Amino acid sequence: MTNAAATNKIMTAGEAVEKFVFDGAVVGLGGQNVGRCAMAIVHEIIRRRTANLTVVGCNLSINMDMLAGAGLVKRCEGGTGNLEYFGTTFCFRRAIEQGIMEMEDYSHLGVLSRLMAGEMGLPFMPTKSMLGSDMLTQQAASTGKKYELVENPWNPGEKVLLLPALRPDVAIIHAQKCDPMGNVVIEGFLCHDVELVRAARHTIVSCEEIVPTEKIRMDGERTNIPYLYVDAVVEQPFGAHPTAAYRYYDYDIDHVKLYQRYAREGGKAYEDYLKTYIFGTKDFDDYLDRAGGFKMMNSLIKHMKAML
Amino acid sequence: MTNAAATNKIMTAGEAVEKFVFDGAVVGLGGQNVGRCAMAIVHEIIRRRTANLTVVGCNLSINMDMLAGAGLVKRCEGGTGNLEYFGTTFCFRRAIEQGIMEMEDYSHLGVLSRLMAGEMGLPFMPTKSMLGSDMLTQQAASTGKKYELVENPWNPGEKVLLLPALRPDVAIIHAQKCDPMGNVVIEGFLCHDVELVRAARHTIVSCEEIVPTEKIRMDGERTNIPYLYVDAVVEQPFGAHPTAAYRYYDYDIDHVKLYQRYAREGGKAYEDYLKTYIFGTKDFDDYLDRAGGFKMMNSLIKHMKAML
Amino acid sequence: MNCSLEELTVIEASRYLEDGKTVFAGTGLPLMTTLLAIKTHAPNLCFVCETGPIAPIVLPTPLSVSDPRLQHRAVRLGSLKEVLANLLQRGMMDVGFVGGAEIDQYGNINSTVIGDYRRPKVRFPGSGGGNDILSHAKRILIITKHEKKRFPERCHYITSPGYVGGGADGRVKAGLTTSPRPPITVITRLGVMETDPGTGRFRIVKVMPGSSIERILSETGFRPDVADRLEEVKEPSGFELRVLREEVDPQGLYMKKV
Amino acid sequence: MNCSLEELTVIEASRYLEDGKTVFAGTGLPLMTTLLAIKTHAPNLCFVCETGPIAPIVLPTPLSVSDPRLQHRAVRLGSLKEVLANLLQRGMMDVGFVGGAEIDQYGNINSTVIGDYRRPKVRFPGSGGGNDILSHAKRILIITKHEKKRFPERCHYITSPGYVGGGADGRVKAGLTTSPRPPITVITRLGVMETDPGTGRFRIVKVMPGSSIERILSETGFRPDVADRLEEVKEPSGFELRVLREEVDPQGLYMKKV
Repeated sequence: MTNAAATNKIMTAGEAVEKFVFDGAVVGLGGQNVGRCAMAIVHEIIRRRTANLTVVGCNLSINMDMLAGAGLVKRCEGGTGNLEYFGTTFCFRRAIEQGIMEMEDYSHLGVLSRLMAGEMGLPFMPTKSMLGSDMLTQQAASTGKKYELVENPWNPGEKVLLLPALRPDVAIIHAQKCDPMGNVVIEGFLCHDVELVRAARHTIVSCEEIVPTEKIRMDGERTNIPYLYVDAVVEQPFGAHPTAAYRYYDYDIDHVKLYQRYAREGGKAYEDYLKTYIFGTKDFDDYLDRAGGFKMMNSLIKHMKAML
Repeated sequence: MTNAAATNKIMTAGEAVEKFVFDGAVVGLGGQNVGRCAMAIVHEIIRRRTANLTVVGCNLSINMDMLAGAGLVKRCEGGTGNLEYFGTTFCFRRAIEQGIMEMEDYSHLGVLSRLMAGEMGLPFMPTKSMLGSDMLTQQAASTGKKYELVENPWNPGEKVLLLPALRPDVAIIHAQKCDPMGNVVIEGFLCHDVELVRAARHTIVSCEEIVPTEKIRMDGERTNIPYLYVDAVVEQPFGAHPTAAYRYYDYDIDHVKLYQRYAREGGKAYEDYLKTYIFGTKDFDDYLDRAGGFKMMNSLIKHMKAML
Repeated sequence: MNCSLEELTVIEASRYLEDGKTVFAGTGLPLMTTLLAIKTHAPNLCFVCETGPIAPIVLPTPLSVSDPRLQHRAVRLGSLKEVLANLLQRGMMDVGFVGGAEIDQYGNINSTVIGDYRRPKVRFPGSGGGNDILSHAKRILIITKHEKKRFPERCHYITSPGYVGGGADGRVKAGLTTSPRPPITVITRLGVMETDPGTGRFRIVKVMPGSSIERILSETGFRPDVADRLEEVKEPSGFELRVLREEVDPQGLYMKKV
Repeated sequence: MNCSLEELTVIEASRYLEDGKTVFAGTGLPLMTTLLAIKTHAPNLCFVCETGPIAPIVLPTPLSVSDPRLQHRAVRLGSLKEVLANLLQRGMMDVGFVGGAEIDQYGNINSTVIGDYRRPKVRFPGSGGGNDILSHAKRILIITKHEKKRFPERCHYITSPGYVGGGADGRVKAGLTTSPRPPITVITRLGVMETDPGTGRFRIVKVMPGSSIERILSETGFRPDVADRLEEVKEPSGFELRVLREEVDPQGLYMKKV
């Protein structure tokens, strides 16, 4: 919501999660697959064991999978749980198959349409996706009225789907740059992050670096999200690890594979992953040291630089 | 529509208008008031006397007013005809009062909602604007079904307005930079230009300068419109005169005032304006010479530079 | 008094703009007022301009919402959609600030036509973002000249909705749910009127120095109620006046000094 | 034959991608195929990636739609909305190119669940952009393994619509108006099947070298018709094969050479 106060919103990941992520919250996650997931904030939610979350997004990736693996998610609304080449999101899959977690399925455009209704203050949004699919015949037990099928008033007989607005309690995204007020600059693909933030009631932005507001004001065309939507700014270099931040560093193939080995096995093995990398670390810098430290970081930076 | 051909789309204003603006076309105009109106293309339409146009846009400004003054517009659909400090759009006003031209009124968000339906392939778009206003009780003679009032399926009793998609035959915008394929970079406010272009069947872009595609590809975040939507690229420095192009030149107060004097008077006086500045000039460079030449241009550049 | 009534109108209006809020203002006096507030008591007031700029550091003196002076150092140079849909219709604009050709007893505004819609006697510019502002802002400020013909019982045409047909639920009934019961305040050279939350009708709440209830009633086409506690508009401080004259409209493009 | 069937599948699929068209392809074999087409016969094929990049100059070898290698030198680094709404739903994607877990006789795809939706036996990733691609692209290409269980009579769950319940109007009846009658072509190691425009059902149109109608039928859970003019898939040219191996997947991450 409006946070017009042009104040300094910089805080730690812990403070941001404490303030804006509550038990039972609807949490919208930005990024996609191995790109720009807000892992530092996700770690902090797990460290604090904030539970009964509903996690929403288009592609739900390793960010959602960790929360699910830690047993903090009661429900997802999204388009996919997937890590593509690296396999499915195994904790997600297991939790659904075991009936521990609900999933309400939409197409990616379906989720986005719901976020667009949210970001524009509309009760619903029309779409021509999802028609003829079983996303209209099946739904999770706790879902209310999932959709409305109407006729196009300008072409009677033509079916149009209406989907209700989605307004997460908190959006969590990772960006390359942000100023202390919360003006956000994203590099590379935007994914669904801008719509997500504008639809959400509150937003936590973690970023690679804080830039001065004067710099933002010199190049206002580049600001993807103005400060009015942002509540917390968390400076965390490599805050998307093991996913990538375009122009900053590549994703960490080895760590993603390592995560997937633990996630696929589940049980005790997965607990070990959480213990080693999250519960056993006091913050994300500590995690980064444990996940390979400077050697790994420098190599990911080098990989990215070679691509620019 | 898709113009995936990564070919060289550079042509003259004359060629672009010849190819994409036809008698009876629905023409969408970008820019607003004294900012970034595609005047070089408008001049060329007038020079060719392409008539029976329906002109659409949010704020319709001096660009529409010239077309209306030249007797080429049978109908407008938009939010305003206005030049703010410089007065109303006098030719527009006169043509409506005399019953020569129709105006179908929407709010700016109403027009934008229609363009958003168009740009997203949707038959209609919901909005919460225009409710309770006489835009729902009055309409122009030739307008069909202007809107549909429905209930919010998720909150019975709440009214929601549906507006039909708007898909202009051709969008005409002026931008600062464009590459030969048609990748467009706009500086300063975007107004409704991006939605307009994506909604239109064809697009003519005039620009201050052609930049190489290699430069576009180095900074893909700054491209506002990808080439798939663009059919014609017209290089015309000062192509927005007497309106402004942010970071390039200020608007020309003197010429806007001069135009408004002729437009307010109408009749013979207005014909003189058209004769002097459009029919009597062979192209836009010729017009620029007549409208003040280098002295005026340098002064407008200087004004802009002082603001950056 | 040490200033013109025009100046005092702007100064009084600026007092309604609180620090830390968002305001959507058109050019002309609404913008002048916004700049005055920012430069006096509300440095963190966020000014949003229809064409896309958010929180610019405005240079003197913009003559249009598309003026480059309004784009200067904006934290975001965005689009109409971002402003009208993602901020205004989304319910994030605390104050909407407009002028007005015709304003009726329920705060409805006409900026479209006098006479038949299809063949009008007078054609005005139309809604622009005005309808959107009146539809969605949490609070509405209107600054205008006080003339009888500008304040009819009922507008010839409702371009922008106030309380529509009147009553506390006049807007909700029409479907205006973003901002169901906004205070609508109109500030003129004669005084200040504000909608009564119970009826959605204007009542006189303040009188300008040198004006009177009688003067206001004689220049108003409908009969507004009068608030129980009537105040006089406070004269400007030297600071307000200096900022207005020297920084907001130094060339006197919008305001005369006498 | 001088290449693996996997390689030939990709090479054959690439022949369906015409120069100057737009293609929306997922990672894995659809993307490999697209890159092969661009580097051989279709230099102006515009590849669009779901996360936002348009016409990137892809670096080898992306493992995800979010891979930085897919963002390299894009003419636009945009958003999901720009790709899914402004291009795909807008009707501007000539070809949609996907893989598939389960594909039925009418070209419907299941990538969601086997078993009860609320307590599935197997949970797959879900739609992603797949439903959107099948809903709106003008032509659909599917590349997949040819196994009986992947080609059931009817999908357990329709994630992405082919001709839904079948018939030339199967899609229109469901409301799928962006692309009412797209050809749906599935390319496997055994052959090529394509929907019959009259029935919306798959028929066999090409056979891979070493494969046969009988082999295809025995590995297909439904009984496709056979086209009147049946062709054999052409073996790759040396150029196609060299580009595939050296430029498209030089590390052999997706394709084995034998």
